[in-house]
Amino acid sequence: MSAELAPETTAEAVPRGRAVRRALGRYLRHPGLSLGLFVLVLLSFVAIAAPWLAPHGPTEADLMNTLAHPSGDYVLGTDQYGRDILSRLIWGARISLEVALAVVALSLTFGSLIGAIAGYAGGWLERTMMMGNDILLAFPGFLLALALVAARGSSLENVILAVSIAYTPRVAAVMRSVVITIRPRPFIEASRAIGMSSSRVLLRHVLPNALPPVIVVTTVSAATAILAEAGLSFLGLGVQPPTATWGNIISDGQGFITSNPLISLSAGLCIAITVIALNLLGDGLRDTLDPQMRRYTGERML
Amino acid sequence: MSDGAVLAVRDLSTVFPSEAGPVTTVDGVSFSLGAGETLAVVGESGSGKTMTFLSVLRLVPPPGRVTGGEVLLEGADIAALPASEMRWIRGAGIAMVFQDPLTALNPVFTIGDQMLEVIRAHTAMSPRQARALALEVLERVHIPAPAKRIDDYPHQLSGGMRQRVLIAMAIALRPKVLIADEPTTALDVTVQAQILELLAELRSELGMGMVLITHDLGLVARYADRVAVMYAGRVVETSPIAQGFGRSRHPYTRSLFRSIPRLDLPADQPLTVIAGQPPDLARLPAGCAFEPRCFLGNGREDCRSERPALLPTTSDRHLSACPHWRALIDAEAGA
Amino acid sequence: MLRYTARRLLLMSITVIGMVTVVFFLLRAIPGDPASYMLGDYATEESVAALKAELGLDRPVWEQYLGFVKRALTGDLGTSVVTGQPAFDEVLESIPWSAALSVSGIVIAVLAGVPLGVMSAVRHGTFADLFIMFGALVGISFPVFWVGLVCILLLAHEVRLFPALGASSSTDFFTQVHHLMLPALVLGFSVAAYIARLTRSAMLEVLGQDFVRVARAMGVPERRIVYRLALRNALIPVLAVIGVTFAWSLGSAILVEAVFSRPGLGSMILKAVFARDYQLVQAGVFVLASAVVLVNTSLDIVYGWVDPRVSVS
Amino acid sequence: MRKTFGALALILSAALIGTSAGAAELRVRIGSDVGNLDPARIFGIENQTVASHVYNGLVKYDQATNKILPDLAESWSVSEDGTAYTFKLRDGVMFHKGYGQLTSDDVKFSLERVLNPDTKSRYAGQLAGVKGVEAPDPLTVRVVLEAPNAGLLNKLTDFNQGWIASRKAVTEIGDKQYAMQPVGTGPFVFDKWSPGNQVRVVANKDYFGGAPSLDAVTFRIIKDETAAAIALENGEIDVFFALQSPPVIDRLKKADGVTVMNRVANHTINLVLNQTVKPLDDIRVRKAIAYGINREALIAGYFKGTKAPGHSVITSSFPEYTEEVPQYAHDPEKAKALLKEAGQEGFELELITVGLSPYNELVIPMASDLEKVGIKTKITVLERGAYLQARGKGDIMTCITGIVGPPDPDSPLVSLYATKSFPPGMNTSRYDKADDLLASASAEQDPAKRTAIYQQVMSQTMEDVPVLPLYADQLFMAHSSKVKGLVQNSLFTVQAYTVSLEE
Repeated sequence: MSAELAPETTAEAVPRGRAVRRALGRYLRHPGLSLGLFVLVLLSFVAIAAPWLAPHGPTEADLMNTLAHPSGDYVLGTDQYGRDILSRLIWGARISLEVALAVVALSLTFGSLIGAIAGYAGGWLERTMMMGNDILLAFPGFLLALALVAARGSSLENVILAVSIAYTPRVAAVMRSVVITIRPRPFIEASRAIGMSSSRVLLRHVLPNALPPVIVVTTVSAATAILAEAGLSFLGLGVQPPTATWGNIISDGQGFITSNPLISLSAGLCIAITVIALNLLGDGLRDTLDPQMRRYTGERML
Repeated sequence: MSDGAVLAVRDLSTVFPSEAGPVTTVDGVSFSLGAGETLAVVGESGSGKTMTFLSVLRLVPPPGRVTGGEVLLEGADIAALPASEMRWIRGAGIAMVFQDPLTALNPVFTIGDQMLEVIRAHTAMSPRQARALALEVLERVHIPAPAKRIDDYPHQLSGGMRQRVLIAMAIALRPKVLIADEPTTALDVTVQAQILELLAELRSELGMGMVLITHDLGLVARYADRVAVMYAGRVVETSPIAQGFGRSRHPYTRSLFRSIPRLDLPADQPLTVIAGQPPDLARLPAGCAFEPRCFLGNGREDCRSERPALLPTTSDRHLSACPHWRALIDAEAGA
Repeated sequence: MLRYTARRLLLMSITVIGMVTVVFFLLRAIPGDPASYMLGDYATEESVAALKAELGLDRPVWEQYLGFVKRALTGDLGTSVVTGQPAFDEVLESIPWSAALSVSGIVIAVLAGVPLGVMSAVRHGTFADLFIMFGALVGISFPVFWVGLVCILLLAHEVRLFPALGASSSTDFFTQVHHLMLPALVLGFSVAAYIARLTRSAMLEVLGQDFVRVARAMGVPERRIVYRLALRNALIPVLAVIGVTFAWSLGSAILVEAVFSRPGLGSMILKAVFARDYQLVQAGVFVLASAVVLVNTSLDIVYGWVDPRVSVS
Repeated sequence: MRKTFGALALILSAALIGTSAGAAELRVRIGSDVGNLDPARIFGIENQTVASHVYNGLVKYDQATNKILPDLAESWSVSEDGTAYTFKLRDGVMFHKGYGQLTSDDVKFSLERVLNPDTKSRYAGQLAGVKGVEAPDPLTVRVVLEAPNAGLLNKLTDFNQGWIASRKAVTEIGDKQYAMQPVGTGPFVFDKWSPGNQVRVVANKDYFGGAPSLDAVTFRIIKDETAAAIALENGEIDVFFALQSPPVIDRLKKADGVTVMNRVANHTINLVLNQTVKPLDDIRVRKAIAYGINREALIAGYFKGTKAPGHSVITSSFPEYTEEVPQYAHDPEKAKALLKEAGQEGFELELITVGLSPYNELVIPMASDLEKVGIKTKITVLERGAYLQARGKGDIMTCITGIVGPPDPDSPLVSLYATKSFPPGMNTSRYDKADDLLASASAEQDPAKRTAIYQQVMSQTMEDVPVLPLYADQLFMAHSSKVKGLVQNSLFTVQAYTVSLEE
């Protein structure tokens, strides 16, 4: 007999269906958001269908055709082992999206939990947790990931873990700041007053309310994760060769940047397009999900 | 509409495009204001009170747009002025005091700095002269020890003090018209009275026309000479306070009155809440906007089909947009 | 203000200690044994054990930690296990390179990012806004090392405008600056993009606030409103993140240094990571962490000066 | 803001202090930073290159012919039983930086320092048979051996353990600190190391062989080869050392004013097959692997012809070189047949390599080839430390290695095939059938007979294939046209003593 008491956060009495339709419409009408979403869906398709889409195997070496320029057989040419660049890019999408997804899942779970607990608990617990969080936040994230990969060895799992650890504090900080703004709201007080347990209040009210801004932050984390993975691979600390990742492809191509620039250029573009799509999605979600950002923006000036 | 009006507005309209089509937030509003007169503008939130005066100042936030009407300041139409000249009217011709003194001052500048910014935007005064003027007006709004206060940051002042600073800023250039947009809603009750007294005092000292936008009907009777009631972007009734504010000639005004607690009535008399929702401006009915909630006209065919005009009732100075206003008087007489 | 500054400084030392602690324990978690790495293929188990004892690697981790903190407080960051030189000396050699790159990168970023962000906010919704924001999106989305590679390809290889190397053996100031320019621009570009986005949204938020409406209603010219009244408010969040971008730029600097073969703390740490030179990694991270905290603390103090609300509350 | 710029200027100027522009300064690209220039502990071609300018050995290799020539020793004699070598030192050789004249005591000190277990020198094994070093008078050194070792002079050449340091310098500077403050007798004096950036040595005007024509040599640390190539073309560096990337080699060959040099190195890069791990104990499986890997395509396709075929682990730069050994030309059918015969179709081969280029890259086409003959492959790339530990344990299936060193046949043969090279050490294949031959080669004083024994080792090991040479490394270097007199050696170092600069 508890949850039903909590009123809606907004007093709007618009019928639910209509509100959902309107919101959906708003998302889809947002050009950046829909473009970002479209690109990401496309990329996910490419990643999933890599075995069928890629004309060659990602590590299939053809020593008779090394550093080939684009041709019918090798659309984007080959690298120094005669591996098809296009196929490697297609397979690389898998790793990049895998890293992004896994990092998002991990940092979202742990970051939200840490932030929510800290924000909800308050007092010395919050202060201690947030001091630790701030320390990690102030630390250059990429350097932290680098140190962690160095500590745990270079593998896909470790890259994901390192990047997640490095970027969890960001989610935690956002989550906490959201929670402390919700904390004093009447429906929380009310739920407490009627004896709901803390964890229940947290789960039932705080999390759903905090989610929109946290989702926005996680799209940014996903973008950062892809960039971090590429950076680590570039330095030789990421996912180990011969696995096809976009970072590895850039790194492979670095030595051939003047003779076969297409290797590095195409992989860099793939990263950029994915990251742009994620950022567009993040910006779009921020515009549509977070009403705080949809403010009166002032007369056009000058 | 009298020729002696310091500010006269005719048929002012402002439209906002929206997903559901254009929304007319200010819909053919007309009123006039004499020098030294206080006009109270009342209505529920969203009724277009503030938007009307932002339209007068041409500060409607985009994508909103003033679509028509005249704004005569001392007889000159400022609605037609180019944007570059409009700036000179703001602050010097018509000044505005906003609702929340807590957010109306820039937190990272001293109040003196902000006042000087306004003064020097309109005059060629040296910083020293401008500062002297700022001190003078601060004195005028009864800020104690203004020489000390002028270098304070807003957060060092109380809410009431901040509102005085904003008023000082507004009157510094001796505007012809002062628009006070709910100047006391954000303040303590005790401070409210002081601020309103100050405004009244300044109005008579400086001979300004004053607009008091409020939803506090109690204030209207005490401080205003005339009242204009707005509903759904339209003025539905204007009347002199002397004509008896209680004797409203519009059902909406009546309902508004009954919905506020009053100390002069027995405590056990029930308060009436106005039935229904405030109107959706994007989907206004063809007829009277208040019809769906009206105790008088709900369901009446003429109310539904015809949009009523603002017309004189018992006197030339008391206008109502309800064709059935007589029914209200009958009911009174009957009671 | 004095109390505020003192509190900031106290917090700063706590943060430095915290960072160093985290990094110290992370590094101890590295599998693989530095002693046998150093001794190479012919080492015997005894000699490995002896070296471990010498390096203190045989003692419990917490004891190693206490020893490290104690020495660090006296300015001794240990001895590089590879070169036998004090780690601090090598760090000291790297600091000027890193500082020059990061500072010039941030300066470029602020000088480009803030005006572009303001322009974008002021022209909100126009083509100029769209153009700047697209540029900024590109800036934050392209991997910094890739941008560096492309710049080398285009500006050092195709058009020989800049040297391909981020450092020169020349002692000539202008030659060094010439070598610094491309890395600094590459580093600055990504940070500038971030700052421009932030400035824009901060500016848009400020321009939507009541006091801007008040200033408009009082007839203050738009130019004054934007560039004096609103800009200072908008710069507060920007200032707050410059500290973050500084930390961030130190991370990116590792990549930029790698692309441009430029010395610096980043490449030193990277080298030490590969060589498992614990002492050197520790020293480098200690100095980087201190730099981040120092910059953040100074910014906090400046913050207190720009935003009068902060130092009081 | 002004403060910021002030600080920036300060920082920039601080970065510039340290070097002064010399008149004739050679700028040499090296691929990574130096870290230890102590002869007893030195490792890596960058360190060795820098150190070779600072130090001398008792004897030296001729840069071009690899013949052993006098260096610090004017002459030497061998006792009849071959167990004592007596060296007569050159008189009046001065150590750098005022550390006095070179005496036999410095030689004794340097060699004993390598032998002393406390030094933990990785080269102690190189001097393994040395019983003692005697200094009967300041200019005479006697090296006494436990047993005759015809290869001793190779161990005392100007490389690694052969470099002579000053007792006074090492003692005064400190055993550990000496690593980056080397004091030798060579043609150049160590000047300054700017970590991550460059190392500078300046001319030793009093060099016993005559002052070098250069005033200074600056070794610039430039990791990326493309960037280094552009720098060479732009005149930012004069010598491009350790050139490896085929496209960069190709590009520099076409560039104006750039000369590309190449020479076969003293080492091959090898796939080591551990005979103690099943099914590699079966010679047919090892042979199948040898036939299965397309080494010709590796050289032609991946290396674009920049490497030479590896017939055995002894390359053509050795006097002992021969091609009269069992050969394994690419033959996938034969490989399949051998596997079938051994009943090992479809077993999984783990290819283990250190995470360094080109080792971690080579495995990729190799794996691809082996898959084609029906061997499943798994590539494991290990960090250096972990890799060495794994090799030290001795139970890893394979590894990829090259024995970089002087043109001393013992260097690759003993390291790769002698049982005493494990544990710890390089004999990861755990081969145990070459010990007797290697011992008799050591004892043999007649060079021709020795060569014959070594060639017998080569034939036998190529028949047993515990180690499959993938290719003979070839060293490339490029320099601008103003560099004159540069001679390329086969040691994988570069020596600037003979170089002069012409505008």
